[in-house]
Amino acid sequence: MLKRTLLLILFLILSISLFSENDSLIFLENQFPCEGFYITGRDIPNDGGSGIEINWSFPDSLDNCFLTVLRRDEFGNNSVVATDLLVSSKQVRDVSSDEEPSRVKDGIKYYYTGILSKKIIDENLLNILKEKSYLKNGTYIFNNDTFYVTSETDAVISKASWFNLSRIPVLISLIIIAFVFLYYLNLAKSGKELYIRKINGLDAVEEAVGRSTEMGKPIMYILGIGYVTDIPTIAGLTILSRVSKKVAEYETKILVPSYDPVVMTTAQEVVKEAFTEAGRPDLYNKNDIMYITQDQFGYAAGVDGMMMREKPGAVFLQGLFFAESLILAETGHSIGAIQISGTTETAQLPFFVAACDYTLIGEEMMAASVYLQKEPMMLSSIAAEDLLKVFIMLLIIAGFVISIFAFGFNIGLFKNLFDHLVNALQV
Amino acid sequence: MKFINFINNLDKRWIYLILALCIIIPFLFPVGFPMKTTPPVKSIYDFIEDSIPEGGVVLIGADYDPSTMAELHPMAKVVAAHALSNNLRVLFVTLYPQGAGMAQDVIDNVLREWNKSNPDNPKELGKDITLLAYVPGVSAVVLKMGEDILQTFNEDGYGNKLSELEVMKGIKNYNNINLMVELAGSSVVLTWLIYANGRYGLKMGIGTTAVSAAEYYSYLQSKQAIGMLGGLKGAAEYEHLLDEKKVYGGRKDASIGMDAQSSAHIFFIILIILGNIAYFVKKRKEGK
Amino acid sequence: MLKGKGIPIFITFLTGMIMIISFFIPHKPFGDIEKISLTWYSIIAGFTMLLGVDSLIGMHFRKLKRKDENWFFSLVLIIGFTATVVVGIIETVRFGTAFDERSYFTYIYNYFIVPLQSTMFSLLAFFIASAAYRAFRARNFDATLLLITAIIVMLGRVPLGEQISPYLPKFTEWIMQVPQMAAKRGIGLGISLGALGVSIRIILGIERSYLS
Amino acid sequence: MAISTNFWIWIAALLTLAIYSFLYKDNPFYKFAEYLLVGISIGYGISIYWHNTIITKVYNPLVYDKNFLVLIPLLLGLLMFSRFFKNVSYLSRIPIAFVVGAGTGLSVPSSFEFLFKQIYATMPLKLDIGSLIIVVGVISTLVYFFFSLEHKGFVGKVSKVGITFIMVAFGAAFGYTIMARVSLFIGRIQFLLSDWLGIIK
Repeated sequence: MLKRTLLLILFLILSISLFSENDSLIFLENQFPCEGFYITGRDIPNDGGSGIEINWSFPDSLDNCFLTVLRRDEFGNNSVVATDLLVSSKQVRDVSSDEEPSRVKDGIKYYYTGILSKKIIDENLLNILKEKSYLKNGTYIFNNDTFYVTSETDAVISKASWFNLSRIPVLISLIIIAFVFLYYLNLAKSGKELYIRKINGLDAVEEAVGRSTEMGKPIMYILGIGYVTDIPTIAGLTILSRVSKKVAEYETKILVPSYDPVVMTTAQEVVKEAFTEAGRPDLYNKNDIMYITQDQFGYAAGVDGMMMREKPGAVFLQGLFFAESLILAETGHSIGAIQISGTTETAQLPFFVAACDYTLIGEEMMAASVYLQKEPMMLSSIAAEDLLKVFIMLLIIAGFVISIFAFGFNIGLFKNLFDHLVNALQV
Repeated sequence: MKFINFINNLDKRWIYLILALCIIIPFLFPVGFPMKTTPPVKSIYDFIEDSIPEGGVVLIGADYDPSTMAELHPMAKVVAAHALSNNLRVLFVTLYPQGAGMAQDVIDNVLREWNKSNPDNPKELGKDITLLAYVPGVSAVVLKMGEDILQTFNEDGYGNKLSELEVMKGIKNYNNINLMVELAGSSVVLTWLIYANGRYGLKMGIGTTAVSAAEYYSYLQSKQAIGMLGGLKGAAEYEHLLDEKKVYGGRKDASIGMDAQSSAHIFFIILIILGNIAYFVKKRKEGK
Repeated sequence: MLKGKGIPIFITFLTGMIMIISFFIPHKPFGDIEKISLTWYSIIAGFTMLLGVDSLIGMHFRKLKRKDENWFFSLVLIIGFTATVVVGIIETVRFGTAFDERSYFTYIYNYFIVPLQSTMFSLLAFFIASAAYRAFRARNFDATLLLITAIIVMLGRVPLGEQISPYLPKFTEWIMQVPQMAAKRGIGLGISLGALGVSIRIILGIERSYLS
Repeated sequence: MAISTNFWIWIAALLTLAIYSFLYKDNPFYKFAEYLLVGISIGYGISIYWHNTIITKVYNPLVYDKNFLVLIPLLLGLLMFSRFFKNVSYLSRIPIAFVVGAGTGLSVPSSFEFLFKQIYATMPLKLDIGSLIIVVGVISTLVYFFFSLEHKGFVGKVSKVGITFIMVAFGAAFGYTIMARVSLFIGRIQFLLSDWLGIIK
């Protein structure tokens, strides 16, 4: 009896205290049954810190409710993490976004509270709740709407990890691949002869430069619209080095219209060095490697115009190309130039194949500088790539065989095996 | 033989000229290639045609911008016109600021064309059709509308109080809306599906670009959406269906675009066939 | 020593290795390195852009001075460039940013750049026709296959295809999802291996042509 | 509707026609449009660069956040100018070395991610004829990219199959793109006929 009375008094005091703060916020108990709903917080694993993830478990009956998550730090500052989440979404992350810089700081204790409601939460209510230093869990009424406050989570501290465990498969394969490369490098150093197959377009480089020289026309080398940080552009620059060496040997002229200024300066260095190596530094003219504009179609217009006026005898399109690929290649064709193209953009390859005399497809282009130089050290990396291809093929075949046993014959062991394999591949 | 030689040495400029004509002519003289309507398009059409009583409400979501306008604009026009023809009320809503301009353009166009071809049954802005004012918040807006549409927007896109508009009579929330057709090329479609359909049971149709269409097929299978218009083709099919009713005289943008597409494709194929014939004749002659 | 290739090659090696290591370490400062390096690239590129402008505008100034054949157009280019920059500066002063809706800078974008760009882009409709005309010849087995798939897919995308056979659009979808996808993946795998090869050759200093 | 009276629409329309005149042949109108586009876009690029880089990435961090780390790329950027002076021009290799190093370094893990994703996607999640074709296609295409083996005998045959797959893929991609490219021209025609000439409503 005494206990009940005390509880009643406590309840009254509490509701009065709530009441006195705000007319419409009323505390009720057990009007909105939410058994089985609780929220937990934990540091997000494998991240650089400043991130906490909040999970909740819930009975199906709450599927369609909304959840608002509030955060309190150890100094008593409250803030709203997220409002009106669908309960069925199970998780929210308290992390910094592009619009809002990091709000969670590493090493500070945070406590999270969830607010369950059947309707979306009222802005005014949110402001009232934010002001409170502590919310008792239970059911409340505000403007005739009931909502339920969960009990606070334990303290959560965010921390940065020193190693991303989910990337272990990548690390392992990186180590394997490093060994494969080093093995072949050693092989090359010890003097073993390494073979490289014929790559069609590349044998034509000499012919293209030669014919162009005979006709007294310049060569045009287009590096596409990539940056120096893009591998295809770098590959294009390495091919440029070999091509300009030929150009210097034939004593003709090479034009390199560029899209990115850093690519332009790098191309200038490359051509200058190639001319020097060929013993003709006097032929190098900085102004032949010029900047056009960093605008995709402005660049296409400029290069098209230049092609029409300079009438190059050979056009190289090597690098990163997007929609402008065919604009350039068709114009090149219409002036009757020999065209050797190459890119890694699979969407553009069909157009190059249709409009150019020779096309280096994807990896062929990456291997081109090796092919043109044929140094043992360079060749070794190609051999290593091939060995990795064998690995990949075996992996794919293994996956297929396992799936036959797993799905075709319905064998549980293989199903597990297949799941493991697939999981390992998900980075 | 002369012809074969001509084809073999064909100047590209002939190709350019004919292609340009193939595309321009359908604009000046619409051809109207025959077209089969597909079930996802037909089911939206049938729903508006048969399942909504007179005075019912169709909500159209205009969540696109000029970049996908070519495909989605014709959809907005034709669905709005269809709804008006059945004496339904049409509300446009947009979750993005650029969408407002798109929706206003559609409303202007549809009203003008409707009143031109149906002077005896004129439609009015504010009485039969309007645009709800843009309010920031995306998913919050979708959710609030489920509670109270008037409170969510207050005004229409032209600055009028919604509570004073005849078109809003009796509309409180999604319960009073018979069908929503969401037009977007982005994932905002999912926001509507999850919140408006998932939580409030709003009946929905989707209109999206040809590229995104594949992505949303699963929502048709799961019956979350009653139908879908995919790309220019979907819009053209709908125009075709509405055209059979002969009540609306507006320009059929999608059908014209589709005509231009079809004639261009046919031209491509003829070109390739001609090229091959010429190639083989020449090869045989040289072989002799 | 600075004049040799040693220092630059070491710098390449070092930055390359740091980038690789940071992939596995989310902790500061490694976790943010990718973002930081991209910012740095844009700053460096920004400075280099002045070299680019110097190259382009310089070339056209020379043409103008020499009264080259196309000097008038060089003048157009220089005026276009100067006017855009000047309008940009004036409107920045006027509105705080040149990208304000009322600014003439926006007009330049909407009525010069947009139509010019989109028209350049639309030239592709014509070029794709002439390329198809030329390339799609049944010269041999593979070329014939290329031609046939192209025609099937082309038809499957328009209503006409459905008129011919209702299976055509479905078959088109299948081609895109199965054989097309298979080859694309194969090429993609080759590309990522090739990129690894290029990267390793450069980081280890085997390929140094870019450094001259 | 009638022909547009809007000055700006006229400019856009005339420039559009000037570009199309290139399809006939190179001519002064195209040249005008071309040089203008290059000039304006580079001016526009500089303004964007000023706005996005100098202000937001250099000035603001330096002045407001006291982030002195941006001094490093600033210095690297300035080193690029060393090429104006013959005796120190070799210094410009340092920023280039940095940029290339960063690019290649970043590409190693991302190539891996791509590699894993491609292999993952090839794993047959269900057993049907399509999965088998995909496996055959992927493997034979990869064989085509073998460089250290001569393509004859068995390898040669498989790589032939690979080429066949590649050709089918190219044909399909080509055919698939035509529609999108034609749409671009339709868009311009709509602009010319409707916004400018007002021939169609």
